[in-house]
Amino acid sequence: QDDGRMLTFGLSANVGNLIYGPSRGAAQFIVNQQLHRGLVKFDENGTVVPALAESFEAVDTSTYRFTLRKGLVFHDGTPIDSATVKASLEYLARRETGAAIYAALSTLEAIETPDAHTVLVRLSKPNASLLDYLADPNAGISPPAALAPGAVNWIGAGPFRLKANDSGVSLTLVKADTYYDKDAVALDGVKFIFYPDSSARANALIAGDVDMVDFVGWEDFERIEATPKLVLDAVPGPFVYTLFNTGRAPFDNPKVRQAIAYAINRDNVVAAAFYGHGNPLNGMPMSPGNDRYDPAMGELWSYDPDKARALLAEAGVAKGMKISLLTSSTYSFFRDMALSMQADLKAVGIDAELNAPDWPTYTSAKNGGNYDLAVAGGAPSVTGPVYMQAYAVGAPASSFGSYGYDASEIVAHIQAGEAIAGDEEARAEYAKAVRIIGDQVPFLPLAQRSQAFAYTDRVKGFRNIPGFLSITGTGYMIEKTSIR
Amino acid sequence: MKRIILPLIAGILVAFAVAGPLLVPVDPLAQNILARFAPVGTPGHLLGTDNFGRDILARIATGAQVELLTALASTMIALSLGVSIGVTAAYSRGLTEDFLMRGIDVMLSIPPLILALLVVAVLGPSVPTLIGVLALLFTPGFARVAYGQTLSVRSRPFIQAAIIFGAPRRSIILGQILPNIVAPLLAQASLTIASAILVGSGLGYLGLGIRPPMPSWGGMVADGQRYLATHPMLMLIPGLFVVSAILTFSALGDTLRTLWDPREQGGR
Amino acid sequence: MGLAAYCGKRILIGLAMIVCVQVIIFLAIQVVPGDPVEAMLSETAGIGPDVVAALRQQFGLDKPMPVRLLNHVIGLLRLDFGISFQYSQPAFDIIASRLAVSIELVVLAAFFGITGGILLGSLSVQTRWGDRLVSILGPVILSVPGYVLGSVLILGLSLSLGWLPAGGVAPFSDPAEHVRRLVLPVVTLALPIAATIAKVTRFEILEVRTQDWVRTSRAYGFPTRVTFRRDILRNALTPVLTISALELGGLIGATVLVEKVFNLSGLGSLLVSSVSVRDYPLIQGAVFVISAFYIAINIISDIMYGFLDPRVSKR
Amino acid sequence: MGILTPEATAIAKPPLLAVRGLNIAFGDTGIVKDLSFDIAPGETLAIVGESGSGKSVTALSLLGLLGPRARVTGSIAFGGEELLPYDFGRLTGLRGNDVSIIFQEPMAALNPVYKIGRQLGDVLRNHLKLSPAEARARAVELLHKVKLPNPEVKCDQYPFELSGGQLQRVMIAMAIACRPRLLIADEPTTALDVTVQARILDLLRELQAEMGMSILFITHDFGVVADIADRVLVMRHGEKIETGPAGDLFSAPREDYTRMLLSAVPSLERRDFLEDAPAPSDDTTVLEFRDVGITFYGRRGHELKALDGIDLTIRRNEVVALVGESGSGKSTLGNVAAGLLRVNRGQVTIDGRLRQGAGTGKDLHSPGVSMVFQDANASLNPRMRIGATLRAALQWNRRYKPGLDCSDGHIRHLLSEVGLAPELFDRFPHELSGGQKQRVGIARALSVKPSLVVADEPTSALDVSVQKTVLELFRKLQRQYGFACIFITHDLSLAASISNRVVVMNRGRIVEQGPAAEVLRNPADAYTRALLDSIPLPDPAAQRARRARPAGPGTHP
Ligand SMILES: Nc1ncnc2c1ncn2[C@@H]1O[C@H](COP(=O)(O)OP(=O)(O)OP(=O)(O)O)[C@@H](O)[C@H]1O
Ligand SMILES: Nc1ncnc2c1ncn2[C@@H]1O[C@H](COP(=O)(O)OP(=O)(O)OP(=O)(O)O)[C@@H](O)[C@H]1O
Ligand SMILES: [Mg+2]
Ligand SMILES: [Mg+2]
Repeated sequence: QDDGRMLTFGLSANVGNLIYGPSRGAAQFIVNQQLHRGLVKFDENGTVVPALAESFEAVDTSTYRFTLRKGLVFHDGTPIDSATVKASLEYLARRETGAAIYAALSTLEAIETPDAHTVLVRLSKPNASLLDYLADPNAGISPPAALAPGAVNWIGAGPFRLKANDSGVSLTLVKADTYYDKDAVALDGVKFIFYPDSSARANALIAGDVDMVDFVGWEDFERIEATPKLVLDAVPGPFVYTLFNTGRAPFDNPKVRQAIAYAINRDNVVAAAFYGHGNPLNGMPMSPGNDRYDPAMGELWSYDPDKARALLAEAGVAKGMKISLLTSSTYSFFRDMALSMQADLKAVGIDAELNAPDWPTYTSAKNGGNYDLAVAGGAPSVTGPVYMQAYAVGAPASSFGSYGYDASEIVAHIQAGEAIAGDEEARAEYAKAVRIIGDQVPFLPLAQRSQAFAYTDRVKGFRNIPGFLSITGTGYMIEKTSIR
Repeated sequence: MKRIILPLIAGILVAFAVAGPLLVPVDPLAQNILARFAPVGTPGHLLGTDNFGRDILARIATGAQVELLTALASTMIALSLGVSIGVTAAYSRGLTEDFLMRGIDVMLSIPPLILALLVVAVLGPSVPTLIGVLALLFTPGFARVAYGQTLSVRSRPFIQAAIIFGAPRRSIILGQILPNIVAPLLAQASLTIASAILVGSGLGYLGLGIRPPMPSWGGMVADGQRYLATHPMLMLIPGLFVVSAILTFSALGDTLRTLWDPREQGGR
Repeated sequence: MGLAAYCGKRILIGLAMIVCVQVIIFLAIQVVPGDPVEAMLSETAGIGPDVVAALRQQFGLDKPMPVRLLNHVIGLLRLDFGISFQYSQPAFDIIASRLAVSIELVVLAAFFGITGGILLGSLSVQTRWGDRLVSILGPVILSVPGYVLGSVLILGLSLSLGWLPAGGVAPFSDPAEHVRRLVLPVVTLALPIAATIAKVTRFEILEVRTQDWVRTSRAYGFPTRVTFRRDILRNALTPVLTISALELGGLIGATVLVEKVFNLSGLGSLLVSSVSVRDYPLIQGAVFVISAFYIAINIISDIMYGFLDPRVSKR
Repeated sequence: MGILTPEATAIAKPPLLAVRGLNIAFGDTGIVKDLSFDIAPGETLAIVGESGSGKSVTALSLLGLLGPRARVTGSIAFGGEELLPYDFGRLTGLRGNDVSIIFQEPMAALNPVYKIGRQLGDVLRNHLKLSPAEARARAVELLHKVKLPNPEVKCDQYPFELSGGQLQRVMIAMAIACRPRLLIADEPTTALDVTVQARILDLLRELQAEMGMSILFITHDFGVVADIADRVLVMRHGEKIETGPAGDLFSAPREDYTRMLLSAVPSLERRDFLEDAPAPSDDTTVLEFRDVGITFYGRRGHELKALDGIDLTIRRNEVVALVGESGSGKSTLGNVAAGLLRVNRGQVTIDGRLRQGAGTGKDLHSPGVSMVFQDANASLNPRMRIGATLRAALQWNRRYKPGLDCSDGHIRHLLSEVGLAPELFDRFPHELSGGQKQRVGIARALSVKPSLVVADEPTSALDVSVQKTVLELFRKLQRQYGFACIFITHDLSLAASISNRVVVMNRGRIVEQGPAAEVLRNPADAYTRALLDSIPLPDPAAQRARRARPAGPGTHP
């Protein structure tokens, strides 16, 4: 009721201390995006646009040049120059930081600062997606004080600054006068109230306690749509997929993995896990906004139980084979997805027993190869095809991949694609990688879930960015948002 | 009224528990996503279907066995463990008493969540584990009741008489003390069975309840709660069964208690 | 003096029990599968064993178990549970910030639950409808899980009728709103307590009612009302209060589901969320508070029992 | 006794209380049938009768205290005013004000959580307009009046901190607080021991003389009747047997039932000693106590020497009566012999084996000892049938005595030995009367062929007529089996009627012992004499004569 220009936001998780670098989930991304700003950011179409950097340029796929804006300062008035940026990025490149974008910066060779406004980033290997990584919510440039493990990171260069932190309850942010684009910011501030329970969050919106919520639970979609003056802003978001333990029979056999790819009814997965709010996937998901988007990647397999049975018979798998299906009870959609798969597997003669421990136990089991088949969820932070690498490479090298899978061939093609500057030629390389994936099935995407924000119709100028960026990019929209 | 309704409910529950799958010959696991959320009274699905299109009546019937088995078994185990601890503590006094009863206090002061997690970690999730966890959670309650009751019984003259007439310790505890502390233990047990059903469903969140897709009433209530706003029947139907089971058990406890009292038994 | 020595002994044993709980939990956590670092990095791409090892070292998890246990016990003396992995903040501070909500909730729920239960229990022996209420509604309330009760209340009273807010907390600076927001969660927590206490109260009153001093009181011409209050209720309350204390002691860690439904960030949900990412320092700290609360309430109830029943304290 | 002679009062004034055709029923069972009696102002009427004859029910009906299940019909006129049917508003004004009542168990009759002063004050303030301070002052005054030592201090104590006799004084203070016209005393002294009982009766008599109130006195002790009553009403099964002035009733009872009751009363005066008891024929020592001592430690290091330097030897065939007032250590001694308590000092030898003392083991229990308990009901497991209880005792003892016969037939035989129908074999304890239960207790004690039986007040919970038959049975069996016996009692006349030897205890010590006749006729110790003097004689004339003499040592005839 202040002057009506304060946005009250029901956030889907508790945000504790902000720490520079590591990823702590979607809710923390949104807060980071208000307080911090990196060299670049995403716009409403999912394109990388300049932020602290006034302009940027890819010298080649392993060398990038950034030119900083003039007169940049943090909320506390500390100036930002090329040295600040260098220190920040070097900190993120350290292994001990555990940074969300460590994968991209691990190949950092050198950062040069020819002058106070120019930053030159050199990589030892080509990486066409570096800009995507630098637009990640965890890559905001931070002051020197934040560059230590465990150091708090509330002061940044973002459009809002922290006013009050009611630990565990809410965060109050007000517009920062130090922001380089402050005139474009319509809100006077944002108050984030934490609502970890999704139906409590929906209730708060319906009851008018908050103006906006993130991560609407799928079972609440209809309820919110049916409520007058509420807007449900849903887009296809992250995806869910299946992992195979390729270290042991029967999933060491690509034929069996293929059989699974044909055995699962994706429509049922969407219906059961997401209450019908999602898209079935027959291949690799991808954000259409990316320059290297290729619709052919999405057509690799389809639901065909007869073919699955044939493949299984070909692989010599006996009917009634028992396997264990790892999922987690922490997220109901994980469990529902597994239940739906279980029925499909049974239909092709595979008897899957569910193992549904809590999240950390699930993670350890997954990383340790303690499963036959596992349910997993993916929210890539880059939109380019390079994202597939992290999912193709097997655990333990990459925690997103199938246990024991050797993806060197796939990686080689993806890296080759990353090294090519031209989109068209690069696409050909990625297509090769995708063909191997279609054949080998190192991981099996099943559905893209609907990711929704919801808000009152007083909220204007906000837009949920479709695709993976719904999680990593949409938070940038708040500075463009206004409220009547 | 109570005289007709309670046995009726009890009869239905027991019938389901003994012969549920035979009475409702529909596969409780058969999914039909297209037919999900069918309302009560849909032909072929008397009580409707759930979010996977599974028949709710069949799930209730199949769940009865597991539900009643876990509740009863865990209560029985907790009862025997708790009574052994409580009676031993009260009967031996001294160091043993302090050790046992403070141990019980320590158990009670550990949040149940953590206790449950630990047991599952050691045993792995399964129905026997669930029974074990519940038994562990309820043991202290029984121990406390048994302890207090034994203390008051052991000073009564008939115990002294038993000592004087040379009763060995074993038969004092089993033959003299135990029969005289049964009534309050029965009361506690009927309460515990109710909690077992409730807590059992709560533990489902930790992934250590009854392993899906096996149905259990508590689990169905917990799942149904998600659809409370849109499809309340998903929670209300199993909820009704939980409530009636609990009411039946507490009535049963009362009846047993009366029967146990020699004043209520005929002379000969 | 007797009382002081008794209290002293109880407190010492209580402290020993707290340490005991801490050691048990510490050892238990080691056995429980799941790793805090892996859980924390589960959503970060391209993480290999090297990063995991680096973070383990940063959290001090690379030290051998006995050393960590020793450090923990030493830290306990200063109420220092370590830095939360998840929040990078001393676990103590986080717990302290959550404690107020929990305590307010628990104390209010216990207060209304206990007084309501005593009232209902008293009514149940005096009136027929009170008897019906307690003997039929009581078990029904006790068989409805808290989260269901809470959800139903929200759907009915908040969303449909709009009488009360759906959840959350309001600061003390806005007392009216603060109270409004507490109503539903307190009711949800207090109802089962009231049902239990009513049952116990009823039982105790029936027990006391047959005692000789009640007959004496009537024989000396005290009005029924006075006899009930002075000679029945007062004596029945002693055991009721002990049981109430037990209920209260267990309550602080058991409000998780209600906190969840009403979006209150209390100790219970903190414990659950720290378990779900294996945030060891927070788990230890939360368990410390919960067990200390339980043990303290028990000690207080034992001592209080002595005051309520002079036969206990003076002997 | 009143100032006026009973006959005079009865004629001179209209009765204070007139009960006509009183019928009381609970449900369908009639408890009191067609009862009529009067109480004149200043008169004391005693109602006597065996347990369950309806004495208490009658008393409670006068004040409408029987509860909603009772149906009371007939006429109760108090001071000319008809109380039936009850008007509870009116009764509330009457209760504690015009009519007061004292109950048997003073400890149970007072609320344990309030201080004495508060409870007295509440009664005063309930009927009189007093400030709390005034009420307290009056309470202290009343406590003075009932001769409670240290009233100021006692006011601030809780009931459990006072002894039984002191509590009964508090109850009396409460009863006379509002100067009632009628005082109902329902067995006010039954729970107290003789010395205390004597003082309470004296006090009641004094108060009555001072305040001129009437007393309805309920008891089953004819000694007490003789001491206090002007007139007596004998009841049985809820009906009046006879009524008349106390003197006439004792000297010339009209009804057989009354005669039977009177003859059941053991009496020192009637020289009811075991003169014919054979001296122990056998010199085998069964039990030997040497310098035995037990000290209990209360809270705050308070020490209590419950037994102090006890030397005692009991031989086969010998019955030793242990007497002494409450708290003198009688039960403690019995429990030591039975192996229930460990001594701090001295030696206990049973059947020639050292049981307690230096070098003895953990097991105190001796297979040669069995016990009969005071509370027969509590000593039987309520959930075991009689047969099972007896069989268990036999089976346990078979470990020591392989010859014991555990067959049902033998157990039925044991039951018939103590005069019980063999059908009782399958009954639960609650299905037996008090006398029957005590017989079971005796059967159990004897079943294991003990060499020593400890009987701790085995008959004090029974009423006189039952008490007599149980005692006779006990005496018969003792002669038959020849076991040694410690018979604990605080009833000296009873001790005299059953024992070869009397041991008098006081404060944990043995103050005097010797053959029963000798100790009781010529007590050497002052304490024994005081004990003897406290026993009311079951003869109004003799009792009146004794009371007339100045109290002092050596006043026993
Ligand atoms: N409230 C009651 N309901 C039913 N029966 C009762 C009740 N009170 C007493 N009685 C019965 O009435 C009869 C007379 O009881 P009462 O207490 O008057 O005996 P009493 O003569 O006082 O005996 P005692 O000497 O043992 O005190 C007994 O058989 C008893 O069981
Ligand atoms: N276990 C005990 N702990 C402390 N004091 C005790 C204990 N048992 C008995 N006493 C005390 O020892 C004293 C003797 O008790 P005991 O029971 O032997 O008396 P008694 O002569 O049998 O009395 P009564 O005639 O009342 O039965 C009493 O003052 C009693 O309070
Ligand atoms: Mg009586
Ligand atoms: Mg005694």
